Amino acid sequence: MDIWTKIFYAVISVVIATIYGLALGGVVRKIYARVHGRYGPPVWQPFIDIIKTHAKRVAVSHGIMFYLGPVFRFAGGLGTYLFIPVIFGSAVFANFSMAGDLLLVMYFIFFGQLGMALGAGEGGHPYSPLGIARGLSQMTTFEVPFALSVIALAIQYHTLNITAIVAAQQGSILNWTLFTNPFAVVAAMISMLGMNMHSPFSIVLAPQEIPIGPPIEMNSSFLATLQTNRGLFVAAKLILFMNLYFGGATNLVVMIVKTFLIYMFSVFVGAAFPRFRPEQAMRFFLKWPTIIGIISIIFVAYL
Amino acid sequence: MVNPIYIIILSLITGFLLSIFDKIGRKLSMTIFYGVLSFNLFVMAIWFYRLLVVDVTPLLINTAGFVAPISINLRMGLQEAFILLFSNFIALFAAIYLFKKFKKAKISSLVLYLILSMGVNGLVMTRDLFNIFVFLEIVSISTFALITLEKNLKSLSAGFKYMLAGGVVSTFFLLGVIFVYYFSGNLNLDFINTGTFNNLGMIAVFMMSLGIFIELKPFPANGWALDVYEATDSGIVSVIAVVNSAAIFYVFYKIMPMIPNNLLQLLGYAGLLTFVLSSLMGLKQENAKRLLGYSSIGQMGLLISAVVFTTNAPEFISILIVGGFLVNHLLAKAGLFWITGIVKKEKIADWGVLNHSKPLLILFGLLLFALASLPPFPGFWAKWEFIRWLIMEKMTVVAVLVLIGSLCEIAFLFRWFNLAVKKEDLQESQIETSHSMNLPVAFLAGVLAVIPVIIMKYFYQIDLIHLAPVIALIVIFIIEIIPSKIKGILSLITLGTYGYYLYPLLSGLQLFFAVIFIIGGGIILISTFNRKGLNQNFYGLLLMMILSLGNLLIAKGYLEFFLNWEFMTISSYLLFLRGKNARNSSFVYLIFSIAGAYLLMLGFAFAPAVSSDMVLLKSITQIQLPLVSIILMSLGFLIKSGSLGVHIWVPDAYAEAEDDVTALIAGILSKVGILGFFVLAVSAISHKPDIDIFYWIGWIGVLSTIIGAFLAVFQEDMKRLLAYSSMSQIGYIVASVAMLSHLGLVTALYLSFNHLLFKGLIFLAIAGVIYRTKTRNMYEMGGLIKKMPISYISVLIGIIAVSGVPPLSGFGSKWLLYSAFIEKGWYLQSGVLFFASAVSFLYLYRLIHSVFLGQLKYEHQNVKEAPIWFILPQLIFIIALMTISTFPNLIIQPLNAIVGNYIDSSIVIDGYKVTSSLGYWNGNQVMMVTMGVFMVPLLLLLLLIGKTQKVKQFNIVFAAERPESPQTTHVAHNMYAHYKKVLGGWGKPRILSFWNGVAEWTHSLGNLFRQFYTGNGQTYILHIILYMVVLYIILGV
Amino acid sequence: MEKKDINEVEKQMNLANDGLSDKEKTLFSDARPQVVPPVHKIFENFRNWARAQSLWMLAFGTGCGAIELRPLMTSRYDMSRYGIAPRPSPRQSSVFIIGGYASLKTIKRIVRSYEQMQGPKFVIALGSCTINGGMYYDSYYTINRIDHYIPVDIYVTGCMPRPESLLAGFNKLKERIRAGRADGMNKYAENFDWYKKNQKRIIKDWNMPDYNW
Amino acid sequence: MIFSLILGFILLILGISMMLTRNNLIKIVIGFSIMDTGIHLIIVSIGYIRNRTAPIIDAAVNIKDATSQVVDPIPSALVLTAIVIGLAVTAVMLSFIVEMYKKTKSLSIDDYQELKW
Repeated sequence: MDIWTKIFYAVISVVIATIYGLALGGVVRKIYARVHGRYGPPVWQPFIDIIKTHAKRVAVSHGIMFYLGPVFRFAGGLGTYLFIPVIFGSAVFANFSMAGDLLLVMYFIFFGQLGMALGAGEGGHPYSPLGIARGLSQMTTFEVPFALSVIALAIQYHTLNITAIVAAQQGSILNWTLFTNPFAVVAAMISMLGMNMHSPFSIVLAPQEIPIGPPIEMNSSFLATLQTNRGLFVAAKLILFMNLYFGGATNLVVMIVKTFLIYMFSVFVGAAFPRFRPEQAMRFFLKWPTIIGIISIIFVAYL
Repeated sequence: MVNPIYIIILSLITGFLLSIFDKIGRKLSMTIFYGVLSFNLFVMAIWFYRLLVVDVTPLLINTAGFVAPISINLRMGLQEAFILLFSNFIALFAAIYLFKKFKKAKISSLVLYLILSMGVNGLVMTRDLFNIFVFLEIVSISTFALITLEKNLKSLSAGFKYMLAGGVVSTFFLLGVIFVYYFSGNLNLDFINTGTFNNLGMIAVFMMSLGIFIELKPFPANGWALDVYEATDSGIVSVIAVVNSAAIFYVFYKIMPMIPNNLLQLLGYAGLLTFVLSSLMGLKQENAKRLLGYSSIGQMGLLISAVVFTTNAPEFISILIVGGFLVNHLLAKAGLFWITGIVKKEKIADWGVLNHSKPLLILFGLLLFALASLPPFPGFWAKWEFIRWLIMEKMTVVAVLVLIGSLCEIAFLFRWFNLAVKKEDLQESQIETSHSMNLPVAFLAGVLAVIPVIIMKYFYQIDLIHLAPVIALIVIFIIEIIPSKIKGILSLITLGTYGYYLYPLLSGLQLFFAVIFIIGGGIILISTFNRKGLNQNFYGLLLMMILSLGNLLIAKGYLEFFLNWEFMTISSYLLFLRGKNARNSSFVYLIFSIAGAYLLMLGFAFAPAVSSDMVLLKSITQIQLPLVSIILMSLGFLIKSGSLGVHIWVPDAYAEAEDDVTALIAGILSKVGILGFFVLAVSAISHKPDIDIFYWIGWIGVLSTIIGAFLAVFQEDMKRLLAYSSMSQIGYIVASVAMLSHLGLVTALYLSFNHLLFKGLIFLAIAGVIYRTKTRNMYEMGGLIKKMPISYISVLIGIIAVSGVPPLSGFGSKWLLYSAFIEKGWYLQSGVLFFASAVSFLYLYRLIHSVFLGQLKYEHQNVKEAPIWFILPQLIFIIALMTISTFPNLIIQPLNAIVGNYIDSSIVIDGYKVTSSLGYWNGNQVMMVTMGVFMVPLLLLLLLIGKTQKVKQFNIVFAAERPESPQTTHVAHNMYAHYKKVLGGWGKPRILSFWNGVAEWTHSLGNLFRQFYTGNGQTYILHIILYMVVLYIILGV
Repeated sequence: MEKKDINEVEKQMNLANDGLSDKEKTLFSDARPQVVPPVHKIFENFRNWARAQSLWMLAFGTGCGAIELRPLMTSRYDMSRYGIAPRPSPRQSSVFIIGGYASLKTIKRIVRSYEQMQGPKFVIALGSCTINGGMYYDSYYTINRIDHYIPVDIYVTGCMPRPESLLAGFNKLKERIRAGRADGMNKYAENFDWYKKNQKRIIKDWNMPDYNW
Repeated sequence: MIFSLILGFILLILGISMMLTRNNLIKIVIGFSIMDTGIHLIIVSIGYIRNRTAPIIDAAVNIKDATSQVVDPIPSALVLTAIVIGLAVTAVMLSFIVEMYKKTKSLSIDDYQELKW
């Protein structure tokens, strides 16, 4: 396959994922509204928000790193997405997964976070580092159960190749990691709650304490870039979880159904629980999910 | 040929006539006095030369025209000549040292001094027991009298105690001698056969031996000696501690054949005990001369145990051990006592005054290094051989005790040294000295410096390249007056030449580490060009360190390796010591390093011999190392690499060293432990040890990683933060080496190389920042990105590489790491590593944010970019980092080949793609995709963004208010307070508390033991008597 | 001649920032706000539609009227169905609701917050007090006419206006935006000196830059 | 011979115990002297052979029969040296005491223990 076809496919893939991710965001808002007993904004509200934000006439920039921060963030989202094979067996949605395996994806997630943290840092607002400090600290803790769960997968499937992991789960629903190694899935799903930063783990943006934290100085197109990334990044993470734990997808519909359901887990938890204090949230991840993660490793490696 | 009997005759005659000559004039009497002393030395020098080189037979001098045993006879053999050469040498120079005092003193002092010298000569040469007693008393009485050269209360009371003790001891000796005579009918050493003695006779021998032995000041029957050392004039005390001791020691050596073996062994252990305990007690000493006194009695104890335990050793070894210790002790101790006389400060805390006289400080350091048995001084070789011999003889406990004692001794000696170098002299006092006082010290140091060359050339045939570090040090020291930059260029040229010399000798692993040590060192060295002025005592040490690192790679056999290891330790310690507040940190570093070196020495001693025509790095991989050896060496390497448990030297040493030095240490020196581990691991791969020790080392590495990361998070000082970060990173490397798998070893090398690049980069950038802002506290900075953009980019690239975020090479190391760990089956470990790697984001973000982002402070408004000399090496590192990130096979392929020499490859490299059994990674493609995905949003943003208004630092949303000041707006101090709560006890430096406790307890123990020395003369007598009784009881049991 | 012109223009461009000490002047931007003309008509219409459909209001309760904003979020009135959402940072919000009377102390914050919002930005003034001072018309400490200090798009009268009238005001604002008539941002930039003069006349402790970017 | 040997030892022990127990410097030196005397007595006793005379060649002793007439001469020679040495040591000790007394006006050994540890 020549490189231009590849890039063309990648563009299609990215656009679809972004749209899907943003729409998912709209749906979530709708669901939250219904939980509150409200009517809620239209599902396409995220798109309008992005257009509106881009339509600002003036953008305030604090410097080059501030300017590049959202770029890093979006590049991180794009990269993360592009290193994940989205649909099993599809050439269009295979992305650039031949460049690296699961470890690459896990570390590429940090790329955007780091860049954004730096950009927000140059903004000079005290809430930015406060939010980042919370976010990074929380990240260190929810990565632990997730990493343990991934290690369990690597033991189970003898590979870190995502496509191979998906391939190993094909055939029957009982081949899903969900059924072959439920502990790993539980650990990973709990850590996903932290990753998605819904309550009770929404300590980073925390509008009431540190008004939305890191991106407080972000405005105009900077903010719009971040919003776009939010859609794509959510989609990427969900697809990753789907691939690792829920048998992957062989076509778009299955992909959408599965990722939607996965996302609903964290949405429902988020709608039902109030927010933790930072140290409560972090300690939580270092306790039960970590123990479950260790059990999952013991389960596949030694039992 | 001059008969040595003339020494005695001449001294006696001049002694009697001196007061008559003095009537004519002091000049005449002085001339004669020094003439006689020189004559003594001259005679001994000739005898020594003849006996050693011309190889004449030893001379037996019979007196009164009879042959022994009827008459008293004297012997002049090689050993006597050796002892007397040094004794007379010290005696002459001590007299020169005392020149001014002698000029004013009564003539009787000169007479006494001559008699003392005569007594010493006789004591060494005589073969008659009673004659020994007589000479002993001559020496003692003249010493008693000489103590009163300064008539103050302290010296008088000390002298009186000395007399009481000496009187009792010599009484016992006499009692022993007389009964030996009674049982053997003879007084001549050569004709007494104690083997035929009955029990009563044995008591006599016991008493006689103990009489001599207690004169050698064993613990605790030695309080009188300490008081004398403390109170007496420095010149005299040097004679007592050195000349007298040497002679009495030789007497002990002479009567050794008479002493039954069980008693001899007991005395050996008593000597050892003395060494260990006096070193321990020395820790609590604050008085300089008393401290030297403790060191003296310790050294005598060591000497006794050395001579006792090496009786069965081959001559070559026993000469080196006993002779080495003896000469080392004689010369170093005399010199140090003289310096105490010059400095005239009682408390070691006041020795900062020595800073006013650099030459004297250097002499002081030289002698102290010699006393501490550091290379290249004679004590080093003696200790090396002694330990090896002890281990060979299965006397492990003795070896360990010797090393513990040595460590304590080094602790108190170097605390003193650090005080002298670093403690500010508040009183601004001057050192009053004269040439007659300085010259002897300098001459002594010169002799000490020449002896190693002799040892290396004649005893070991060591390649003189291993002297290169020292030579470099000396050469740079000589040209110290030229400007810093020229010295820097010369150093670079030296490094280049050295590399050129080294290159053909190296291959594989050695070459890899040579690149790290020499090229890495050279690049970081560029940053030192920024130093202004003369910049003394720097480049020599720097070169010494890098050259000794390079020499490690070509060292053949254990000794050469260990020699260079010690050179490296010393030079890095002195480099650390240059830091402004580095007094404590460099001390801790030294203690840990020396402890590590001792462990290494023990490890080598336990290891089987290696072929000497191959470099150690290769030959050691071909032998089966015993388990104990592996453990000991590993501990040594763990200390050097700063792993958990023994890491506490790391943060302080890194933080307090000069900034460019820190880069060098972090980039290069930290790899030397890895080198050792790597070789051990390779050896263990082909020769599996009985217990899987590497499994536990792996855990230590893993825990260092996480704990280092935790501790780094809470640092306010950015160099401490990076130091803990280094500990964490080195932990990764240690853990990957410990896996003993192909992928693990590749990972370790890859990480090492990466660590050089990114840590060199960050530390240099930070050095530039500190150079401009004059602070290390991160919360005092902020917003420097606007002022120092290049430094910011360096740090940015550095932290991306450290954290392992793609596309930079750091991710390659992470990928290799996890692949290796999971492949090996170390699952939980890799989970912990993942945690640590996530925690690293916390401290890295803190570093870059607190320094470069956020609010610029008022005082940094006019800060400029770091000087070009800091920037230049950073650029080189950045280019290197980007190159190996984009083309990872440039580094992976050679590493694969290096490790492939030892173990079959487990990865496939196809173009830029690396495939392991678990996954794959194409660094080049990742780089390209990242570039692509970076460009897309950037272009989108440029296209869609409206009019962009650039604003300044205070144009922030601040809850509708304006920020008060940059200080109150910058979030930096205690940034991760919430994380401290999360971690609870894990974020606290508990191990530091543990080691503080160890130090506390050791000192308390030392304090406990020294309570024996109550200061009361009668107690001292009681000690002597009880000592004999206890020893006798032990002997009976 | 040409050079001098440029210098003069630059002088005009840069604000004096007299309220700041010399030390602080370096920390604040001294750029003047500029008029940014709308883009091509069709394109601008689309953008105006989006602006109208996504109104993010600044969560800054400036007066007693702020109490009326809370019910808007609740399920009873549910402003989110109109695309209205609260936003904690002025950088990201487009609607500023002046919640009733503005005291001398508040007006300073109002001005600062308003200037920190990125245009196009809209102001809804709530309650009678913002129009003419209302019951505080003769107070020594209350601002009578808010549009002397910042441009106002919509006034919602009442004391206090109920949430329903507030929603009606929002819808009116939407109409104005869609029609392209809600251009307070450019109005403020055009009459910047006048507004600034008014503001400085009543705010005595002026310790901010002249324009809070 | 045995008697004098035992006496010598008794003196030795007496001297030592005096050195250990007396507080006064002079008395300690006296103790030292007693100890010294004891040891001299021991030396002489060791060389003693019953019914023989002193090892001095004079009218009473025939040179040719000296070996069978006199006691062992070596201990006698030694004891002379030892006495001289003991005397010298005692003299030095006493001179020290004089100097020390000049400084502190005290003869108690307890006053001379500032140097310790």
